[in-house]
Amino acid sequence: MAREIPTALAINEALAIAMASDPDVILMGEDVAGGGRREAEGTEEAGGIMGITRGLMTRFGPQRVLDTPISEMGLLGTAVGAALTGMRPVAELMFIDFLGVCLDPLLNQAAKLRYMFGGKACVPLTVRTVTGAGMQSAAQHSQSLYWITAGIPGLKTVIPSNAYDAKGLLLAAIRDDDPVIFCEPKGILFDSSDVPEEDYVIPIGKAAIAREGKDVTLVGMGATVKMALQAADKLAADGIDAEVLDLRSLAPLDEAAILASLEKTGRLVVVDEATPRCGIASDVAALCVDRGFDFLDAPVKRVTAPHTPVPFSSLLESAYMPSADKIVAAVRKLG
Amino acid sequence: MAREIPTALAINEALAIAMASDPDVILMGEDVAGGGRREAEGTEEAGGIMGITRGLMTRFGPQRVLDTPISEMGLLGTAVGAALTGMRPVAELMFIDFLGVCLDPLLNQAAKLRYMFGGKACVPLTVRTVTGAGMQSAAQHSQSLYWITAGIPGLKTVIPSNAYDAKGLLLAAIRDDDPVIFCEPKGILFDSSDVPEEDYVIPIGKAAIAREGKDVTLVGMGATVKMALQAADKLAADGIDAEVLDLRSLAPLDEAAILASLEKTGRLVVVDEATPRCGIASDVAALCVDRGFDFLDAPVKRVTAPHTPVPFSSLLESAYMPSADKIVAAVRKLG
Amino acid sequence: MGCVKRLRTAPFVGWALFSAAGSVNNPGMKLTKEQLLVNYRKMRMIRSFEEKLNELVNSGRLGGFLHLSIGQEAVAAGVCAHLSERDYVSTTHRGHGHCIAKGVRVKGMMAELFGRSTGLCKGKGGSMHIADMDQGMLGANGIVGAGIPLATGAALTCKLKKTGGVAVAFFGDGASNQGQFHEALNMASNWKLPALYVVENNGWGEFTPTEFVVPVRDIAVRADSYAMRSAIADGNDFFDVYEKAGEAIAAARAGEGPTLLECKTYRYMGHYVGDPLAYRPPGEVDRWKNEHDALTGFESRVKADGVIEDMELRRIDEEVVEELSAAVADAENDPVPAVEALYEDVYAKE
Amino acid sequence: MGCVKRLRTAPFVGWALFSAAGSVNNPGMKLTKEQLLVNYRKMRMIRSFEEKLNELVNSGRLGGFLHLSIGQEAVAAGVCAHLSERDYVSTTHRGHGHCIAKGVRVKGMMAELFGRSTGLCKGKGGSMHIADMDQGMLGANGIVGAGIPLATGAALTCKLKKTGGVAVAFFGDGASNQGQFHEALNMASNWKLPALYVVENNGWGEFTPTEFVVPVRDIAVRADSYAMRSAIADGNDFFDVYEKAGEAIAAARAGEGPTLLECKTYRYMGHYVGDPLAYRPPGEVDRWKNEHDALTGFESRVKADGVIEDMELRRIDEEVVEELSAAVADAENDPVPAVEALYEDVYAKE
Ligand SMILES: Cc1ncc(C[n+]2csc(CCOP(=O)(O)OP(=O)(O)O)c2C)c(N)n1
Ligand SMILES: Cc1ncc(C[n+]2csc(CCOP(=O)(O)OP(=O)(O)O)c2C)c(N)n1
Ligand SMILES: [Mg+2]
Ligand SMILES: [Mg+2]
Repeated sequence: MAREIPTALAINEALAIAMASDPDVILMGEDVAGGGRREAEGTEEAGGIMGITRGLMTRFGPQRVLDTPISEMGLLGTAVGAALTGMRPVAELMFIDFLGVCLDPLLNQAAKLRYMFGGKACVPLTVRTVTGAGMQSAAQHSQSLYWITAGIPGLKTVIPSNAYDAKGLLLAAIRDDDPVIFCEPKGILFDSSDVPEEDYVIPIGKAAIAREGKDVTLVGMGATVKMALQAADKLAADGIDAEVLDLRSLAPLDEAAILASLEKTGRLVVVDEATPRCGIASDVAALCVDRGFDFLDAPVKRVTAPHTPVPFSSLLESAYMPSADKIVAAVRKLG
Repeated sequence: MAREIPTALAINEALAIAMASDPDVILMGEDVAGGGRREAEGTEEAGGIMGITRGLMTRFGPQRVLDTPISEMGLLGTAVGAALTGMRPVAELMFIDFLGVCLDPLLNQAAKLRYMFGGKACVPLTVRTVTGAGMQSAAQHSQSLYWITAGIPGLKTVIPSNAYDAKGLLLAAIRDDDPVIFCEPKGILFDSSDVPEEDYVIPIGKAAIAREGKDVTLVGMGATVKMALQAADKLAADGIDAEVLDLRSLAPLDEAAILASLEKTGRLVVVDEATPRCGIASDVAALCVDRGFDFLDAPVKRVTAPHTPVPFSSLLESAYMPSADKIVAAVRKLG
Repeated sequence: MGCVKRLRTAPFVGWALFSAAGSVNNPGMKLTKEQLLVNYRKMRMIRSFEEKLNELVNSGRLGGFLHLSIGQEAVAAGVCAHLSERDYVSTTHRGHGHCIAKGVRVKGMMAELFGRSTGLCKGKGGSMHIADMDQGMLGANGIVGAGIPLATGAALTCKLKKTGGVAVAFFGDGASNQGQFHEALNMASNWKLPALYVVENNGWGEFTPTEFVVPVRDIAVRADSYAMRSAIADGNDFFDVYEKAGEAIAAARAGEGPTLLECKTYRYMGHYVGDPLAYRPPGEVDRWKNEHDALTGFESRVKADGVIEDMELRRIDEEVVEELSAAVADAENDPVPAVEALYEDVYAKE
Repeated sequence: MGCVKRLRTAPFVGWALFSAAGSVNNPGMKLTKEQLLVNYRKMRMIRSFEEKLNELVNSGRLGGFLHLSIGQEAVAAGVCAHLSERDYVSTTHRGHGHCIAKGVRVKGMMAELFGRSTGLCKGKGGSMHIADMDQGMLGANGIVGAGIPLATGAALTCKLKKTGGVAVAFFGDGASNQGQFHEALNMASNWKLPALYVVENNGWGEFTPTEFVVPVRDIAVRADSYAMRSAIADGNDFFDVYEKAGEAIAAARAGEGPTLLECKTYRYMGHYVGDPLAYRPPGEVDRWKNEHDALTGFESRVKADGVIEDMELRRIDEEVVEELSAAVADAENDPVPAVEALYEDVYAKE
């Protein structure tokens, strides 16, 4: 049975289902249990900075919901070691910006152990992490650094655009035998959509058509899918029928879906919250001009953040982020 | 007066010139002085794992050539703090693979301080780091992770393709008021070319035409420029006149030079030692299909490493790396 | 095999360690009346500044994530009382107090928090990145632990340039679990840098009690790993902090290397403004407020010593409130940044 | 303010700390003759294996970067003597010895070093990534310090799954300056994980003497930062390592949490094969070789005790040489990987 719940709750539900169905699934992270003097009366577990893991420690116990010190490198490295030896840890990296202090366990350990060991290692690790701007959290708490993890061979990276996908993608990530980075975009965390109560997975590596159209393809991911859909509505008013493709998975990238849509529309705009250099948007554009060359009727435009840090001022932050209007303007430029 | 010297020596020379001409320039890193029991007779400073900094401690003293513990995060963070307060540190990150343990001082500090402080901070830091495969050093010592630093707004990233450029780019990097990552590709470290003894700089942000041609543009960087030149020779035998563009600077990217060459040739292949996702090669291709769309006569091909870690076996490692033959094959595919 | 006993923080009683007050010397001996008033003013300013912020956010007039240091004022004031413009300070997400104590003007801070182009960072930094290079304030920092190597680098500059300056890193108990803490302290001790590492042990890291994640009672013991001097101060007692920081800073200036100074204190407010605080046992904060408040303690000490009269303090209180009201009014009327500012200040030359 | 004295390593004499030998108990009491022979064999195998590698690289028959642990054999053997298959080990760039001591077969190791498809990692890992999950060997590691949290995670698995197993991280003095060391040890102690952290203090990190970059004499003191047990062993004395590691591992299995065990030892060879070694004072290595060699010491002890005769040891030496020759011959004849192998093993399902 489906109810409308926010993405944050859908994530909580996915975690609960995964833990209930597999005793090897454990949660680790800063404040995931949420501290609190558990013995003391009248206190509640906080369940992480976004409250997403609230209730899980109470339900599954402190052995399976581990509050760690503020030690991201140690926490992720420990999670990799646990994954390598038979656990299925779900580690929380509070904000993806903190990759700066803990890239090695992902870059040089989780991503490479299977390969370096000739296929004889398995690292079923999931890393949940909040991404994106929009809350006036400034330059060190607002980045969309998933391009770093997507670029690393051996890792997978997924990003839901709504509550339904969040639940299914997270369950798929936890049950995947490879290390998966699960992004939780700020822009959709508190949006609601219909989510079944049951256990279901959304396959990693497959994009979804969020809106069918024939004139132009808008490729989005995470919070930009919503913007692309809004843009499509605006364009429809002008008689332009836009298809919206939701990548869902940044690595592996569903190249076939991108090319199929491009073949249909001949025009493509890719919309990404991240900065422009070395990102998913460039990869999509590069794919188009390589294997999609014959389908192209117009330049491929990228609507991304500018090549700057994220500013604090809400006015500047709005100017920084992609938007439906910017997408519409980009489509108009295609001529 | 120019002599033929290897890249490693050209780098040493640039460091010596920078230190002699500016007392604020200091070197920091693991083994940069090279340990050695300096008092004891009969011992010599090692000058880093590649011997590149040999002699500098003896000449400039241990106050300016600082051996650090194996603490990359502490070392780079300290270098950022020193740069912020008036020094001009040149820090050595032994291999770029170690970014995993020290990304934060670059990602969230060096890159962002000027911006976050409203323009009132200056971080004239240079980070020298060895990149690339080809020495059977396997998955954790052979990566070309410059796409990570190139993707971060606020950082600059340069990569020389020969000894002459290495000296001029490093002097420019050290004197630049922004943080610059200076890559030292294994593939060219011990190649020699003509290098003047004098002090000279090569401007950051400008590409160079390494070979003029009119039929196809081969874009290379670092060690792949050599491969592109070899490929151009092979193609010339078939009557294909290839232009080779040496990016020199990965961030800022010389978009004008890429577009100008594409306009001339109508065809472009970009060659990068790095893995394919979210890299410089995608950025170049994306630029072509955006602002260069009208110039394009063929798909843009990317010759990169595969989406895998670097294997140990020399046979597999050769298959992993780009080569002149792979470039030739890619050009042939353009039709 | 030497089995070290695992000591855990006794809840709520960090400061009780100092209740004998034996470590507090007569303030009159060291500080002039003027200095006492300056420091009272700083502490009052920190508290009032942050109370104002709390009010502004809760009434929807101010956005962003704000972390208040109310309750911890004595640490900022006691340490910074020994610093001048040639000295450097780096701080954390909870850095307003350190800025104010280091001499940063509240007008520029307030404008920054309001995201105005007149802000210290032109509205681009906000609370977690307030900085003032002119005052040697190397910035708040949103990355826990990241300020520690920054101050270490500043100390290296002081040493190499022989400026006589010192660099102070303020950070929390939680930050002492970061690799950056370990790496930087080792280097600083090894190079005998003129640095001071001030760990404010306020009993919590976000929503997690320190004792849940740190198996030692005193963070100060970690100095031994680097053969570094250490000391523990009652972080809610200005005089104790003042004295111990003074010794450490004097040693640093004398070339004797860095010190790790642990200040036991307590965070009155939530982790951030808006924190529902459901994880905190009721009553915990009241004991600190009622029994060991930094401002109340200071006031009764100086009054008891007969140095200062109540009226003098109340006058300061009023001045502070006025200054803050003016700062808020100015900030609200100041211009917002032009959109082009978004693209500026990324690189030195654009 | 407690000023900690800065102790520095007295050069060359790490082991002299133990010269009284008071800490070494009678091996006969604890180890059977068979066990003694097994451990002698391991140490001899480590040394001969690496001497063979040295020869192979120097004669151009073998490529890659190799880091030899010759001189440090007693640490690997003394610790691993307490481990079985349910236990885990992580190691470093200098990991051949730990692999051999943990029970990894040299045939598969040699094939790996030759980059053959029959190698333990199908030729894709090489010396810096040799692993054998079947033996609980979680891999050599090219990132200094990275094996420490991996072992910590393995210890967490042992604890949560109640396997009775322990996890051991071997690493160098240099690695103890990495943030990963600090973060992982804090977590392990806090959670009382069944782990053992073995720091092999061999006096050097690459070309830099440990005392240039570490301001404390004993790395073991760093355990106090985490309220962790610690011990110091003479790393060139198998029996001392055996005893202290045994105590620590027993404590770990009993749920008493982890230990930091520092083994004072020395690296005979260069940092890597090919290292010109110009930075090392002549004579330093000879003192260790002549006065405190792990194998010589073991041999004289067991002979003096009358447990084992010379002939028995020499027979082992010969068997080891033969096994190694066969391993090299096999490896040289084994097939190289197919080019397609390049693309395999990146993800679970391809
Ligand atoms: C590297 C990093 N990890 C996590 C966070 C999220 N975070 C912000 S403040 C905080 C708690 C810090 O605790 P402590 O150091 O004790 O300082 P306090 O907040 O108590 O002043 C955390 C976990 C962060 N900003 N940076
Ligand atoms: C993170 C990281 N930094 C630097 C290096 C380069 N490196 C390899 S071994 C080594 C020295 C390690 O010293 P130690 O930990 O004492 O081990 P030892 O070599 O003495 O066995 C260094 C600096 C590395 N591999 N990884
Ligand atoms: Mg705290
Ligand atoms: Mg060592």
